[in-house]
Amino acid sequence: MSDASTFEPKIVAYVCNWCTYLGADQAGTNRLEYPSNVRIVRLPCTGRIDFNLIIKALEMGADAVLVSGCHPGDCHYTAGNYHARRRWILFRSLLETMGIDLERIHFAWISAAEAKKFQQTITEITEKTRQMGPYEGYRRVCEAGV
Amino acid sequence: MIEQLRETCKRLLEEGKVNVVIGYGQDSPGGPVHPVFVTRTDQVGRLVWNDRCFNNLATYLTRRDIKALGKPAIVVKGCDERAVIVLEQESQFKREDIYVIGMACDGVGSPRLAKCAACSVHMPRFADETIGVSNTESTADGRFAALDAFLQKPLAERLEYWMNELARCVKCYACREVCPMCYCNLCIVDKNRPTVLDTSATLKGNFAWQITRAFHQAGRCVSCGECARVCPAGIDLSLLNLSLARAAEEHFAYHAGMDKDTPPVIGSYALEDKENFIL
Amino acid sequence: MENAYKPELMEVLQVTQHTADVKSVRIRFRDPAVSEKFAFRVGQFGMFSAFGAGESTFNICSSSTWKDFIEFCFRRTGKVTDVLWRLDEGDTIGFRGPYGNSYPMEQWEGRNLIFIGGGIAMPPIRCAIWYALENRAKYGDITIVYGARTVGDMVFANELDEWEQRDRTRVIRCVDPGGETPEWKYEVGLIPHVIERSAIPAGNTVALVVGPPIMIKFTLPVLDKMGIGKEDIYTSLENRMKCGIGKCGRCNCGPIYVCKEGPVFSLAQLSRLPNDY
Amino acid sequence: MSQTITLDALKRLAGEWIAQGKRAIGPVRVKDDFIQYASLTDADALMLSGFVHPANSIKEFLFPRTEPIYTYRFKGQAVELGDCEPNAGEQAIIGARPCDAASVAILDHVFNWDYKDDFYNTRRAATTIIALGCTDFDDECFCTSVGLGPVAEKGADALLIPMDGGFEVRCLTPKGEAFFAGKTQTSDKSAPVPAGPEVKFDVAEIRARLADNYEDPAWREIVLRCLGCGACAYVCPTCHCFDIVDEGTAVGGARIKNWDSCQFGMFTMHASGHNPRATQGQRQRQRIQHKFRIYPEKFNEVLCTGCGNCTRNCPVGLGVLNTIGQLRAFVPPVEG
Repeated sequence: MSDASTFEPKIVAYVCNWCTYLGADQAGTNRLEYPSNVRIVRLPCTGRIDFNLIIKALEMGADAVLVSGCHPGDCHYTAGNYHARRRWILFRSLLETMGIDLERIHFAWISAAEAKKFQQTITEITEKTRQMGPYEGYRRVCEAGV
Repeated sequence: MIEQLRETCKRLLEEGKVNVVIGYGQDSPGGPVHPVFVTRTDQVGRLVWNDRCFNNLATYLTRRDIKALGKPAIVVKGCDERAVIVLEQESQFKREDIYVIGMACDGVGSPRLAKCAACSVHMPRFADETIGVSNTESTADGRFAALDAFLQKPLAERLEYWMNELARCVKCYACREVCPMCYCNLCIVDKNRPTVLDTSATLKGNFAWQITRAFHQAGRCVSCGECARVCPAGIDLSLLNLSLARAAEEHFAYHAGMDKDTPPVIGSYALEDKENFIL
Repeated sequence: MENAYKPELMEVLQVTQHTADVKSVRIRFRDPAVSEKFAFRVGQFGMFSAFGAGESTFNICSSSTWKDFIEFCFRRTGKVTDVLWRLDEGDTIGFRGPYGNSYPMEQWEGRNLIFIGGGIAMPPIRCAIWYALENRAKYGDITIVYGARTVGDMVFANELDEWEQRDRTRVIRCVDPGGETPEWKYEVGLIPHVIERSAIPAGNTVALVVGPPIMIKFTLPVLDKMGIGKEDIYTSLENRMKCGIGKCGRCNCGPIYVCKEGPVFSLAQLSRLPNDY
Repeated sequence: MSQTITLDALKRLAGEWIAQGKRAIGPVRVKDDFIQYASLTDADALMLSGFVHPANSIKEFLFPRTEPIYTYRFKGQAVELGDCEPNAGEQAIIGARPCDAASVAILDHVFNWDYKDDFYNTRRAATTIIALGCTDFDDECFCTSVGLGPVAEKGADALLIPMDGGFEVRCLTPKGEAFFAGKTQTSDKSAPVPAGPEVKFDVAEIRARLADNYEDPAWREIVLRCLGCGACAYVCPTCHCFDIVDEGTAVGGARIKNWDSCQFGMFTMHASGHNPRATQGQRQRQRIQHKFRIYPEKFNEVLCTGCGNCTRNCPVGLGVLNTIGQLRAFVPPVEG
């Protein structure tokens, strides 16, 4: 077991194109450093971020997943984030019943102007996941033979 | 009640109000009960009603081969009727295109199934015609008992439980085919551009499949329990559906198939939806 | 352990685009030893692998006399053909075969041949046409009837010109009504009608008809009227296949497995099968 | 004179087998009232009485539901293929019902005609099947209708027939003798031959009806309730159809052989969208045709051992037994 300090967690962030992605971009232009552990995947809207993508990220070895988009009311498509919020509320109860670690699935509203919040969120998630170590649970699911 | 059911169906067929009656039949007394399709008046004798009428017949309302038989009358229990309501809400048919025969139901299975012990719809509410009276008083409070017991287990133990249970899943899709809510022409698991879910029945593929199946029923599953009953691997799938049903009730006061007019939970939203986990 | 499902690795030599969604690809065995031993008969098919996407069944549409490559042709319709569509020279794909029976070219010797193909069905008859032309003396008159929806949908159109030059070989091309272009100087009409009005001599003749079920359905009566018997009309079936070696049950049609006892059947054989194909 | 063994001796034998690092498989109580053939970690879990037929079949251990057949890795324009040998460690299936043991003798044909499927053959060679004779049966059993019975020996390496104090042991093949070498006692008592279910239909009559009546109008009517799931095929000891798919990432992956069923609509769907078997009636016809006419014509074996699992697991009460029952009882509706 790699000890917590040298373990580099793999974080997958599904972000909406209009807000959080621009927030991340702004963090870059403002030279705000954030851990490179995060792999950013851009999607049109949180309404398009399918729950299967979260499962696919875990399948491919992610230790934590972030799903982030526009604050309620800011959605470029008016209601994408409202629909997404409902889905996340319901999906978390399913994940909880399945025994999938909710501490590794994060949801956030980060607007295009909140570069600072993006940096903080990624840094916090990376640190927290580093403490928790690799997500052995789902890895065992994926490597179990028949 | 059986005589009354047969009389009703005979009349419906004779008057040409329906072309087929989707009901329950039994090949031999005491034998297993299974769905039957009565299209002629001389066949109504095949219709039965007893506490072994498990199938949720609403699943046939969206089947191409059955729709080809013409306007159906469908025999429903209270839980099946909730499925008819959800299908109507999801505009799978117009209500006047089907004739609903509601059966008063005191619960099926001996001993009674868990879902029946906690049933709140012993008397159908939206049927065109209701047969029989049930005086079993509706107690809906115990329906999440099994789920609460399961959720006592710590996180790692829950994952372990599902790893053992889903290791037996062979991906026969009986859970999908019996479910009235699973009526997609081409299921996501049958699509390959892209292949979202592994088709192999490895543990990884089974986790992805069962999570997808359960979540596609979020706010739609009426807890008829058929998926768990027919699973040849004996997996208690209803736990997954119950956890989503409870979340829909607790967060959005939404009960699938209980009221035609409240908009479906996933299809709608409210500005003031409450949550405590979004950063 | 011998793995009957494992393909040979092939190198892509050349990719030719015929229409907006049809390409043919020439491939060669990466392992020269296998290339040496490899032989097939026209009419046989193979399973072509686009690794990461899957395998698809295509006829080997090159002639069995061409030794240094084999060719297959496909329409872009699904996951595997999407990957095959993006092939370049030098890429690697898999091939296993040859599978299935083949055209009885020996049995057809001394007979007049009529090849009838519709749209994407050109590849399964092209291999037989080239084989017959390369053994020209063994066969009587050759008539090739090839039809497509539009001029742009013609597959191996350049080879039709070549075949036209060959002796005792007649090429009839047609496009569906409305599919012709101003400079189109050949037939316009559906294949069955074109055959009817082309007065093709039918004595001592064998016909190979490959195409969509609708085309075959209307062409057979015409051939019947011309006096060509059911045991002299052949076709190649297009069943869904996965293993290609008679195990996976997919191409089972009545008592036969199309991948083993087919894909080539005479009409007489087909009439004894249920129409489960 | 007959060979016998006590229950404890048999369990000790199973325990030694496991201790030698070999796989032992047998009926196990997986959950409260749910019994399946499963790998045994300790011999006590082995159940040899108190059930009619487990919910699955032993097919799983010779022809797994999913198995990689080779791997591929992308190296620029080149591809590297890797082999996937089945982990064919020696395994013993102890307590297989005769209707499951018979399945191997039936499947040997399709996996070995013309091309050899060595994934199946490798596991088959490494497997010893110890059949367990039936003492009772339920309404779904119909082994006697397909030429088998409660103490059928087909496909088994040895047969245990329950008797008071243990089992009579009949070693049928060298593998059986090797398994029981020196572990049985000779005794003059022999186990009573249990009665099987009465014959419910005649396979010759069914085969004739299927052969000359392909467009039988019955199929449209009797299987209307079939929902097109794969339960009947996947619990069946002899259903062997499979799919081949690729699963992997951009770096590489594996080509995988998975169970498949003729009851799924995609099974025969052509790339053009044409589907020769578009309705469920045609698909159910194919299942019964393949089992009772096509496979017998091709391999002279009925592709069914009468275990009744398809009927027990069918969500709508069909399965071979009920489908054939309705086919025979079907009276075409008189028009008008």
